Amino acid sequence: MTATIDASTRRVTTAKAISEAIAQEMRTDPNVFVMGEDVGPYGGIFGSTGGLFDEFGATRIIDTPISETGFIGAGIGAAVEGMRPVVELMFVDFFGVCFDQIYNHMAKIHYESGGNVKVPMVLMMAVGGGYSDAAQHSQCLWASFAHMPGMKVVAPSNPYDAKGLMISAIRDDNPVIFMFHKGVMGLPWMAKNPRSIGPVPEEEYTVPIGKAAVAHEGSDVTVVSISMSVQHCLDVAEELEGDVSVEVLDLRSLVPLDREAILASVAKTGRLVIVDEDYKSFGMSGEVIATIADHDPSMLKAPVQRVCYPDVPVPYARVLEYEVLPTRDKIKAAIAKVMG
Amino acid sequence: MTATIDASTRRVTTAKAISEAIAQEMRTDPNVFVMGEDVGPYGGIFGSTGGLFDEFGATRIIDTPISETGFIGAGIGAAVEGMRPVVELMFVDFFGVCFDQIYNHMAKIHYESGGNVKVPMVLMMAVGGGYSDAAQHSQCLWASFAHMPGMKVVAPSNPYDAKGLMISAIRDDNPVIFMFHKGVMGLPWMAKNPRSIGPVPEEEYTVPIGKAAVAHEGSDVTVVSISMSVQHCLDVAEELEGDVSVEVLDLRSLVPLDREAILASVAKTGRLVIVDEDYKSFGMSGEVIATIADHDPSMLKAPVQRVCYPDVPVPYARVLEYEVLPTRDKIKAAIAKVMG
Amino acid sequence: MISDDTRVQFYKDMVRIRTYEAALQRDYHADKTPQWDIGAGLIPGEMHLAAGQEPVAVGLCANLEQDDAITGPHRPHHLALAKGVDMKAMTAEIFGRVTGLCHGKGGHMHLFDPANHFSCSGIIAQGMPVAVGQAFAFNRKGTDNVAVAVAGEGAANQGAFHEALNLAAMWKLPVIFIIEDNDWAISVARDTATPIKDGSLRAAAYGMPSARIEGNDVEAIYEACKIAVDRARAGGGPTMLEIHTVRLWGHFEGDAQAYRGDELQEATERDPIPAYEKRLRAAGLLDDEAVAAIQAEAQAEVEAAIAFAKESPEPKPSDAYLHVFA
Amino acid sequence: MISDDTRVQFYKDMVRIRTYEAALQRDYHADKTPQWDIGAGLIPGEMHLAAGQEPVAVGLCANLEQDDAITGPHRPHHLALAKGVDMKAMTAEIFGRVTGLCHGKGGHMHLFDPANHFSCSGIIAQGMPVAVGQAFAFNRKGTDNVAVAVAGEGAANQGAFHEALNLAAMWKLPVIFIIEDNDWAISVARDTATPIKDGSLRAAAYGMPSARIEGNDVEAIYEACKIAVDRARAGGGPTMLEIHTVRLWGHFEGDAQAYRGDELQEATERDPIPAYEKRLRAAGLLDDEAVAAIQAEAQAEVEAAIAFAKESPEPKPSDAYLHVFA
Ligand SMILES: Cc1ncc(C[n+]2csc(CCOP(=O)(O)OP(=O)(O)O)c2C)c(N)n1
Ligand SMILES: Cc1ncc(C[n+]2csc(CCOP(=O)(O)OP(=O)(O)O)c2C)c(N)n1
Ligand SMILES: [Mg+2]
Ligand SMILES: [Mg+2]
Repeated sequence: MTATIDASTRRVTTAKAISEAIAQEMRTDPNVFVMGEDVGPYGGIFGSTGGLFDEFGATRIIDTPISETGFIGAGIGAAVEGMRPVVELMFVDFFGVCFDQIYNHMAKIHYESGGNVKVPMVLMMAVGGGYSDAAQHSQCLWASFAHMPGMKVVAPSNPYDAKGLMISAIRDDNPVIFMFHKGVMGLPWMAKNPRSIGPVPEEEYTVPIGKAAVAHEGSDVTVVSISMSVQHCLDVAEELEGDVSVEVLDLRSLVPLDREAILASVAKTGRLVIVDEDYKSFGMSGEVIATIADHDPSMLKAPVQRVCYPDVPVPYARVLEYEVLPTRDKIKAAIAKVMG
Repeated sequence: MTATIDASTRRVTTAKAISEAIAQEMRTDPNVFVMGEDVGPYGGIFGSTGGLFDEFGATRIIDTPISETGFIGAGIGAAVEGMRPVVELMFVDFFGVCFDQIYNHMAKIHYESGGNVKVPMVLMMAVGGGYSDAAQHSQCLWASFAHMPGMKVVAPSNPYDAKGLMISAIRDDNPVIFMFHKGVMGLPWMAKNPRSIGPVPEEEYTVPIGKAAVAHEGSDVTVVSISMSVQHCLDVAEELEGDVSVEVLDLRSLVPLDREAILASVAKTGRLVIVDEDYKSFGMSGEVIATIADHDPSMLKAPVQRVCYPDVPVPYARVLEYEVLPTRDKIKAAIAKVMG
Repeated sequence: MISDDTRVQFYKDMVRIRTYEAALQRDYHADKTPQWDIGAGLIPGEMHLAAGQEPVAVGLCANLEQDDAITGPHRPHHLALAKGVDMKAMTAEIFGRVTGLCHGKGGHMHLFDPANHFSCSGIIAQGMPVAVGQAFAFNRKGTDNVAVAVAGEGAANQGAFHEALNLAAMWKLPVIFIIEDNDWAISVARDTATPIKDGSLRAAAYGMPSARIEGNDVEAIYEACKIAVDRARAGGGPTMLEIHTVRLWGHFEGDAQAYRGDELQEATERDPIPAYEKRLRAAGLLDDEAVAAIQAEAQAEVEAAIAFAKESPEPKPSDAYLHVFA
Repeated sequence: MISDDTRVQFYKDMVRIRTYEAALQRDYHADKTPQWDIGAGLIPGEMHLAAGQEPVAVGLCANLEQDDAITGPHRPHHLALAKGVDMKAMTAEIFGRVTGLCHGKGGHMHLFDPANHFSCSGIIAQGMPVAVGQAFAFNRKGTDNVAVAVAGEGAANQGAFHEALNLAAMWKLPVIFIIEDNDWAISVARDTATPIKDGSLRAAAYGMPSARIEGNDVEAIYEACKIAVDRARAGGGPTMLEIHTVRLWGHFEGDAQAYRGDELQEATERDPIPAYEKRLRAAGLLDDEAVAAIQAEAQAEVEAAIAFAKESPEPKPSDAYLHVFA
């Protein structure tokens, strides 16, 4: 169930790709419904549910009170009884008010029940910064979810993947955390990389959860990234073409983590840069590095470069925020460094 | 303000060491108080506040309703106004009901305020498994805290460190997460390693937060660990003496992480085993490995061995739980493997 | 009017539960010697028994059908048994056996029985939103099933309580919220945790009908639950009931309960089973012989379940890696 | 009886806030052209303005002293200004300048002014427990200061609300909980988020005195707050006030508010400032000249603050690494 893209494929935003995926699944499966804050007439603060209310109405597109523990828990209860909820947590940054439902219930019930209970649920949420939304509205935090067993953790970097991964997520019998970076949504009111609008087939198709994509082939250095930062990595890879041959690996999901793809690429290049908008320490970059070190540290010809969010809260002023965000310049510098 | 230990030093449990540290600070600083569930007459479910209620009474040793967001938030408010709360979250596993207060408030206020507001607060909590308390009461989760900037994360492995680190934590002007493994507390009603009872000077002394301890010197392999698992590592190191020379590095805190100590030990041994009762992926082990890879991957003569909690929720049955816990046998096997 | 048969059945059901809890208590402590060790023995880990709270489970569940749901708290056995969870499978779970409800993975705080729509959780109050979601599913599927969330009076001070009640009321879902007020949350007395004496007042915050039921009387509980369940089934929305009951034993096994003082003696006198037995004897529904037969039957069933558990194999160690994902 | 001077002062304070919000609105949008971009311009990021809610801030803060505390929500400017936070430092913060309250690190949702015990947070309802802790500290230190938690009616459906109110009531702390009911939580109408019409009923769940104040009238709000603050200062414990106010503008700047329909027009008619002005004119306390002078004074102060902000230097990039730890 893959789809082909050609010159005639229409180009849409990631937001549209996501809402279309949900709509298509809702048409075929009456058990799918959407719940969250401002997902109804507003269409989701970041557009993830645009148009759904008009088509499906208030019984299936449900605006909730500001009660994340309440409605995420309700999503779990509905899933346990056979429905397939798509629940939105408005910003990942709010997970602290409801994380118990997420990791102690949503993610563990299947295991605790010895496999007897399934929780087929998608929990989607906006992540990321870069527009001065400061310390409580700009984080990525995917490692905080990926560290806890029992949930898949997906974060697309482009519209095509977003649609295919969302369809896979809804059809998955497991809980799936679906993180969309605000910067990849293609919102009309936010600066964006042109890559946030791209070709998306109209038909339903899936992108498998757990398979990384070689987003740009190369042989000198492997740049591993996910979500929005992949777009920066691709810009850099294209810019450096002919100079340094950069392989960009878009992980697409942290759980499952495609360790084979990481090993295969680093086996080829021997050099590793990791670009991660989540906090640096105890996160994605360490796990990617450990994947190599567990296997064979001598694969690495040079020290690894980590272009990650340093271990500081997100500052407000633009000049401060861009000092700590992973940017193209920093990626370029890291590649230069790892190339020696 | 260190203390010396000699043959005459009395031996106490870690629980006693912690409650003594709190009592001594409370005697000298009227701003210190304790708040949490069952910290009063009960003395803390794991004994961390034993005897305090009798000495300080209900105005300073405060039993709370089961409202973790409420009372941790209250701790923050009191800290902001100049008090020095010691707040107990009964089990780390419950952090999902109150994590927002912890990482979005306690840990960030100092930064968000541009350094103008301090939150001198200790948040202590029990961690760890091994006694069939199953998926929601047995986790360590230190990496979940260490991944978020703005709080120190401490986890002692023995009574001496526990007292000195608790005194440091209370005097620290930053929020400190103080994690005591149930297994190190020396509780009369739980199986324990004899290392959970040890010499503790009666006077006040500090152990600096952020300095790892070489708990056992060696030259063949570095075993990095923290908390309860350090006790297992020491048992193994002693058992292997004369055979393999094992250096056991007790990190004592994940934030700050003593990267120099890790590098120094691996520089010496060239071989690394990490023992971690927290979940393996996106956690402590990856960060320790990354510390090497950032610096010089060629320091490692062999693939790293990670003896971590695999990415599965904690199962109940003893035979299942011990299959996944880091045990002495697994540590020995990992050392054997890394020795080649 | 509750029929005589039903009354006797209530008694039987309560005796069955008590017999179960007593047997678990016995076996829990049996092999933790010489030094009492929480992790040792055939039943390791924490153990929260519900002796004294049988009237809640029995009075409630007499109104429920198999496809109605319950989310229970950390103290779940009375509810599980009354809801129809198979005693053998449940006991095997508590003994950590592969024949257990969850093949030994869940343990006593995590009993999942999808056939009976029963589940429980060790995190305070967090089952309450889940029940709201089950009711939501029943509503959307057009069944007349109801979902019941059971939590302690301590749990009612947790944020999840507030969110769950508000959602259920806003969406008029078929949920019944049962608060078991046993006066204690571990060592914290009810009245030191909230200033209100009648927790059912909280339902007014959501425009929800409610009542506080005093007396720990299975019949009164049954009647109150009947009103609530009927209302929910008829589409009338949620109800909250705070039921004053009693915790006869420690919070968990091993709890010395020094904090209880005289109240412990007073609590013992509020044991609901002898009281109900007395009433039924007075009504001519029970006599020595009947009581002995009921107790014997309960004991036999319980011992058979325990025997089943003990004879069942342990899981294979490698099973630990299964079921992380479906 | 509120003195004439005080009434005029209320008017001045409200005009000052409105002038501030209007100027921020103007400057926020000024340089987001040609394509409107939330992250662009001199004031980037989300911007939640409080036009319409001035009576709450002014009526409340007229009862507070410098050492009383407020924890505010994501929509904080009216409260900050009324509490005495320096307008220049606050504006510089919103413009991300090093002279800002937080040296550019906090931004408009994270204004920290320890001298005035003012703070706010972008996470719904999470400031409420913090205020309880501030009140706890005041109580333990033996001062008669009070702490005020301000949150929206949407926030009152969050678990933290429940926990904070219960704690404050149980411990009889000097806290005032102010719920600003502006009928909306972004696009979610109040009455679709909770079934109760009068949110002050929720205080009964904690045995706490409460009231709902209709009319968005600064004097009524002042009087109600006075009772609450006096009670708290005198050791009488917490109070909860739900104040019906109005959100004149979008939830945040850029919000097209399509979801509001006719209600938006109706809301505009409930603007409290013209209404109060009319009353003071009728009472002979204001005339055209006085109004003009008040507006001019406010405008001058606001423009001076904005000028200060614009002239202030940006932080050094490397400042981003400071202040993670004390
Ligand atoms: C969120 C959370 N906080 C604390 C605990 C620890 N804990 C387990 S049971 C309990 C007391 C519960 O009291 P109550 O709700 O009255 O139920 P009871 O034990 O009396 O049946 C506590 C505090 C927990 N499991 N979850
Ligand atoms: C825990 C949490 N959930 C959701 C949000 C997103 N959010 C920000 S403001 C808002 C609406 C708040 O409504 P209300 O409390 O009524 O305040 P108002 O905006 O009307 O002043 C929401 C949902 C948040 N900041 N925090
Ligand atoms: Mg109780
Ligand atoms: Mg509002």
